[in-house]
Amino acid sequence: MSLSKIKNIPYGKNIIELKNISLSFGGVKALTEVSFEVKRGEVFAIIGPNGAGKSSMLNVINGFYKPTSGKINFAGQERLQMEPEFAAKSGIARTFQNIALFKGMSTLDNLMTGRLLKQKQNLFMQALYFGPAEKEETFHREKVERVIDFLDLQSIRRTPVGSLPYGLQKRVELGRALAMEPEILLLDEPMAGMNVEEKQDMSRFVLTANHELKTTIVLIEHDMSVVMDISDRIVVLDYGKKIGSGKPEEIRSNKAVIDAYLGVSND
Amino acid sequence: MIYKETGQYNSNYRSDHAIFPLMQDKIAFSLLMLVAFLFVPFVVDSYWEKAILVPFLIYSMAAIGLNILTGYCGQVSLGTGGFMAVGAFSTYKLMTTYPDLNIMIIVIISGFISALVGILFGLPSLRIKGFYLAVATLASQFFLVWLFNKVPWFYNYSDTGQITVSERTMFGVPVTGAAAPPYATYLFCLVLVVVFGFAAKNMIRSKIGRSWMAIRDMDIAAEIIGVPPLKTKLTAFAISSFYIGISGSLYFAVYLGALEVTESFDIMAISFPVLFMIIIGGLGSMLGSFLGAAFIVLLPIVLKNFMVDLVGLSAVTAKHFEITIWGLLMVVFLIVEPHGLARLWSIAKEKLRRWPFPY
Amino acid sequence: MSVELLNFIETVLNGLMSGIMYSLVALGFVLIFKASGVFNFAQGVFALFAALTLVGFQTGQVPFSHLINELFGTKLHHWYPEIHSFLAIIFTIITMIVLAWIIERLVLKHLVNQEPIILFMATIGLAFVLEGIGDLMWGSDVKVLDVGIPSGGSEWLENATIGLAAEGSEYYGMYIDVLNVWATVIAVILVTALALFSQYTKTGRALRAVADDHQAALSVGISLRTIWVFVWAMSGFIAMVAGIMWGTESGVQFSLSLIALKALPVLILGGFTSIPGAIIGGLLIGVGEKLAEIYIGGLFDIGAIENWFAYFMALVFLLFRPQGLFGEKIIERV
Amino acid sequence: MRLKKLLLGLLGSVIAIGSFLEIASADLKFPMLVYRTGAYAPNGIPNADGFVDYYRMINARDGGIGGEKIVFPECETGYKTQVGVECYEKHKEGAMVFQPMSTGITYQLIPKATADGVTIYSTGYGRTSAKNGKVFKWIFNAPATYWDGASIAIRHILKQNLGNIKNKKIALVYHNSAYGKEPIRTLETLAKKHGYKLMLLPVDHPGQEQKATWLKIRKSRPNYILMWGWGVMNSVAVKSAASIKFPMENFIGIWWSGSENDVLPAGQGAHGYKALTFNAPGTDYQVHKDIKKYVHDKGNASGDGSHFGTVLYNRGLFQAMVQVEAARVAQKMHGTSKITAAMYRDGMENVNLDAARMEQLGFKNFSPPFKNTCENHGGSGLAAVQQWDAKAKKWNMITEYMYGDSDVVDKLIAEDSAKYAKEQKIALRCN
Repeated sequence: MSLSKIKNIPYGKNIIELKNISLSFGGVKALTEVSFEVKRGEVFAIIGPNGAGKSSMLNVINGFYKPTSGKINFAGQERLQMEPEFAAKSGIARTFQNIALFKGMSTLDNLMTGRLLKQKQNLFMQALYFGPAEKEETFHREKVERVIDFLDLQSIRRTPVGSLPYGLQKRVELGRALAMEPEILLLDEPMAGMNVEEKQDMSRFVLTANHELKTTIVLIEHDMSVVMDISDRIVVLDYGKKIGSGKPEEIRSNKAVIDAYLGVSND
Repeated sequence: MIYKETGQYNSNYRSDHAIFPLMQDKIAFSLLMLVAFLFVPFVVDSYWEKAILVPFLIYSMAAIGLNILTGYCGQVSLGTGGFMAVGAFSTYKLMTTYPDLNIMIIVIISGFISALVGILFGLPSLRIKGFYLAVATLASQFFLVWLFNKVPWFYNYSDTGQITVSERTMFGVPVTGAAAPPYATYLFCLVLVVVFGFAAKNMIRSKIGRSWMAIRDMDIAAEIIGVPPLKTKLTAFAISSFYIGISGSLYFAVYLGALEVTESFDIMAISFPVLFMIIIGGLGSMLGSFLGAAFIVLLPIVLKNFMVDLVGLSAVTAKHFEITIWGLLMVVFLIVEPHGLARLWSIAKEKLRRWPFPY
Repeated sequence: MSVELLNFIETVLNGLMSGIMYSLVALGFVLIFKASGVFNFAQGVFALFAALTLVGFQTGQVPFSHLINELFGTKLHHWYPEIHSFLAIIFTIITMIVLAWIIERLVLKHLVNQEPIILFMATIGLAFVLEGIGDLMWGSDVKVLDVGIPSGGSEWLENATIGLAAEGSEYYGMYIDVLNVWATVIAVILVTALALFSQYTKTGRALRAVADDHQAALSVGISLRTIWVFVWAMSGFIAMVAGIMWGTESGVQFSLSLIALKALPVLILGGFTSIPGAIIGGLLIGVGEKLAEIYIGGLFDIGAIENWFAYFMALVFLLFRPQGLFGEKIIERV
Repeated sequence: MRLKKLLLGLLGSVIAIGSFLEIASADLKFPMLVYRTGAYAPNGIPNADGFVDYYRMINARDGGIGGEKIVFPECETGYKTQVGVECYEKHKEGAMVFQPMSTGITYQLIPKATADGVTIYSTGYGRTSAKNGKVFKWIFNAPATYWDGASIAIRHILKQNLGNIKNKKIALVYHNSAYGKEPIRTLETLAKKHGYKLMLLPVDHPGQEQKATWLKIRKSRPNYILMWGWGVMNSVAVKSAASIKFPMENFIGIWWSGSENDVLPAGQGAHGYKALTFNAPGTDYQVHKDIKKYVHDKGNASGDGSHFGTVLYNRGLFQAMVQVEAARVAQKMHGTSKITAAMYRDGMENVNLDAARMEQLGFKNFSPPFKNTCENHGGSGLAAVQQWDAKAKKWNMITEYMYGDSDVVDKLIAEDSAKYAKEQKIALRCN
């Protein structure tokens, strides 16, 4: 699968289709027969109460979990599962619910890891450094600096990310994903634990990425107002099952969704 | 404010990413190199050579190797002795099989052979992690030592399993064997350490270095951004073993000249001390590898000379104290600065930047 | 029965016995790792130190006599004639408890929340300190340790089994060292006592709580530091038992501390956190290495393979179960 | 900053002191590489005590050698090669002779000392073929080598079997290192000659766990066991042999496996165990009386004095005596008391310790007479068998001093040293 194939998909057409995905861990069902599709260029949100299987869904999309059954159609190609490395190479980047940054490395280095797949110099050239390897480093450094500027990370460029506050770490993680210049960006609760201002900032970054860079965004978020504001379409999961999908206004009036959120029993 | 960085601007990313971005560091390093290459060779005697400088350089090499694996890639290894033995015995076999091959080439080929062995023993690292891996690497340590002791081919069927180096020259000056002058062995090791030291630093600041660190800090996340775990870990094992192999080769050919595998590559003689070096020096720090090696080579000698020659204790009591103090220092060190000498150095630099002002 | 079969059984039996000796050392590791997450490399030196102390007390040697004599020109040797080994054991236990307390005070307290590797290294430092102090206190001569545990081949077993072989074949009966039988008995008592203790006493429950979750244990008011002193003292006690067993066999000297290296493969096989794992791991390693040494080693005429073979076994095993035999399953989450 | 400078200065000076302190002295310097710590300390301590007491006695009784005081700085190696190198480099300036006390360190120092012109005296250990003075100018290993030892042990067995050991099984339990492997080739050659079967049983350092080895022995029932062990391996082996009820009189150790430390832990079980020796145990010799008078009674005993008269202590006395005697010979040869390292070597090469000389030195019947020559640096090659009496807790000599099988050994030595000479491009001496 080449990146160019994805780039050929017109905006608004399906880029990922998930068909009847089920996933279980030793008898415990995390996902049951979930199907939905993501269109190129949209902001797509997955919502649902805790334990609904949202993060598992993202893990299926980027190949970290292998679904027990079901099919994934990615850019027109049907497959049973994804592989993390393949997903990364095909332009899928993600952030994590519990921040998964490289804590011993500086902000700059963390962002530079986003460029790893695009660096082509071999080991010997890297050891030699002077010449092509240096040129390549500088080229990617420039790319990363743009992300740094975009996310306002200049002042913490050299700080080890382990010592940054939570909100900034979330931002660095987004930066690392953006540095990959992804086609599809999977965001797992990017605004969890943030105050209103930080949430606004984050929303702005997400939307800018979507508008300016035309990145497809798949997002998990608990804050309903944010979700309703920024997403184009929403799918709702509960106990691993899909209980609704559609545009924000449709979801707002969907009875099953309201019941799930308000905890009304169905009998 | 001798050590000030104000007024120094890096106007492009290239100079910003240099090994020594600051002018002061550049000057200090150049001076150090000048002294090391142009002054020390003229004054070095055989005590300084055999007891301090050559072991320091050789252990630095090993420490860089282990630091790549443990400090940068996060895979704790206790198999250093085994991999050094691979380097040493490769050198011996190559020397005796190809008497005309240049010693520098032999040393580097020995490094490559060790790298291959390193890849082989690195394979379990995909499944096994943390302390389990550390203990598992002991398997390679014990197996390799056993192998070199058991299979007579490795020591050319000599009666005892001892291997002895024969004389080899560089530019007409012997660098191995008993007749090698101190300056020659010293320079030979120094050149290798400087060249491969730079190569290591370059790898660390490039793609491969960031891949290693990504695996170290969070292997799952690394996999998801497209770092292939097995390949990256194996590269670390290979490069690390390459360095350790070269150090083993020098350890045999230049430093000891004759050795026996069971004793010279014992886990207590090599594996643990080299691990101490990188921990005391600083995990994941090039400077730390050197500082740690210096510390571990010098400390026993300083303690011994101090207690025996100055205080006048008997050799045995001094040794008992040495062991105790050595252990105490290590514990105190880990309590006070678990990030090692390299961190202390950067704190000192931080202080120097502001000196004479407290803040 | 054929002689081959009898020999095989003999090898397995002896392997089991060696395994028990390894388990005795491994137990100390597991206790500490469970309760404080420290991989205590000093466990071997603990055994040496305990054995040295035991002999020292038993024979009435003056501690630090070499040093004092050297510094002040005195001629101290012993301050009382030999005492009963039981008394000496009691004194040694007290010493080990004090040692645990000192270690907690001076080392562990300051290393809370450090990386596991740093803790591991600190225990190596500790091993050096203890080795040095042990040497300074008691000297580095070899010492004969005799607390009255019998040793030597068991005649009873030999006589009982000599008739089992087929008529006319050359068979001399089965061999087992009585010392190892005693070690087995003691190990069984130890483990039973440990199990009962952790099941039925308050401290025992606290211990299990700490092993399970430090934070949670803290939150219900368990004093972590007391628990640590406790487990370190307990490991000190186990080290003493191991020291007695190994020391009876070989005399007390520096080499005793190297038994730690024999316990490591047991640990990875059994899992760092499991007491039954330490026992069963020890037995497996013991049997495995003896069989390998005698059969594989004999087959290809390659001797002295047992050292690396133990590690190799553990390694192969790990490839299939990365968390060890009884270790908790590692679930990777993001 | 000041503190840092101070520390650096101190550090520099401490290292410097280490390397230059010893050069100035005009006395006779006999550096001692000892190991009173580590895995082999139990063997290293009594031996080192023997050395120190002897040197002290000579200094106190005779005022040194020919008026020159002996200085004998100890350097603790812990039996580690790297530390041995450091010790050698630290003390080689002005040193007369090194006694490495470890086969590993000896191998290590052979080329270095040859290049530096310092004598190495490895008394009954180290590289066997160093006996050939034609090749190894600076190395001495009198009075007997491992290959002598191996053939003497076989000779002893032969004697007990009236000269016929065809199809007997002989096992060699050995320390799995250069030291332990030394006798293998000789024993193999002798096996061809005498028709016995040789069984090789290596034991890894440190040798605490030997169960498999002894199960094998128990199963295959060798008629005799030879042992090349060191440190804890010895006592565990003796104890295990007793446990499996191996007839102890058929268990023979090399001279490094025959000290009190090796048999005492096994208690009564060790009764009857044999070991080779080239020096007698006990305290009934003139030298012991002198040491008692001039050293111990003055409170100057090395260590706690508890090793006085033990096998390894007495060996230390013997080793020190040879080294001192070599200095005397050198002084006489060159007509000066201030001898150099090169003169000392000449002395060592011309040491002639016949029975009369031994008696003069207070070593009457203590060990067999021997002399070094230009060709022969390995002395007489004589050794006797001693046997442990567990009740009396003492070693008894049970045979006369015997020669090894020189037909076999000399040929092997010639082969091995020729190989070394070729490898290292050494021109033969003594022509």
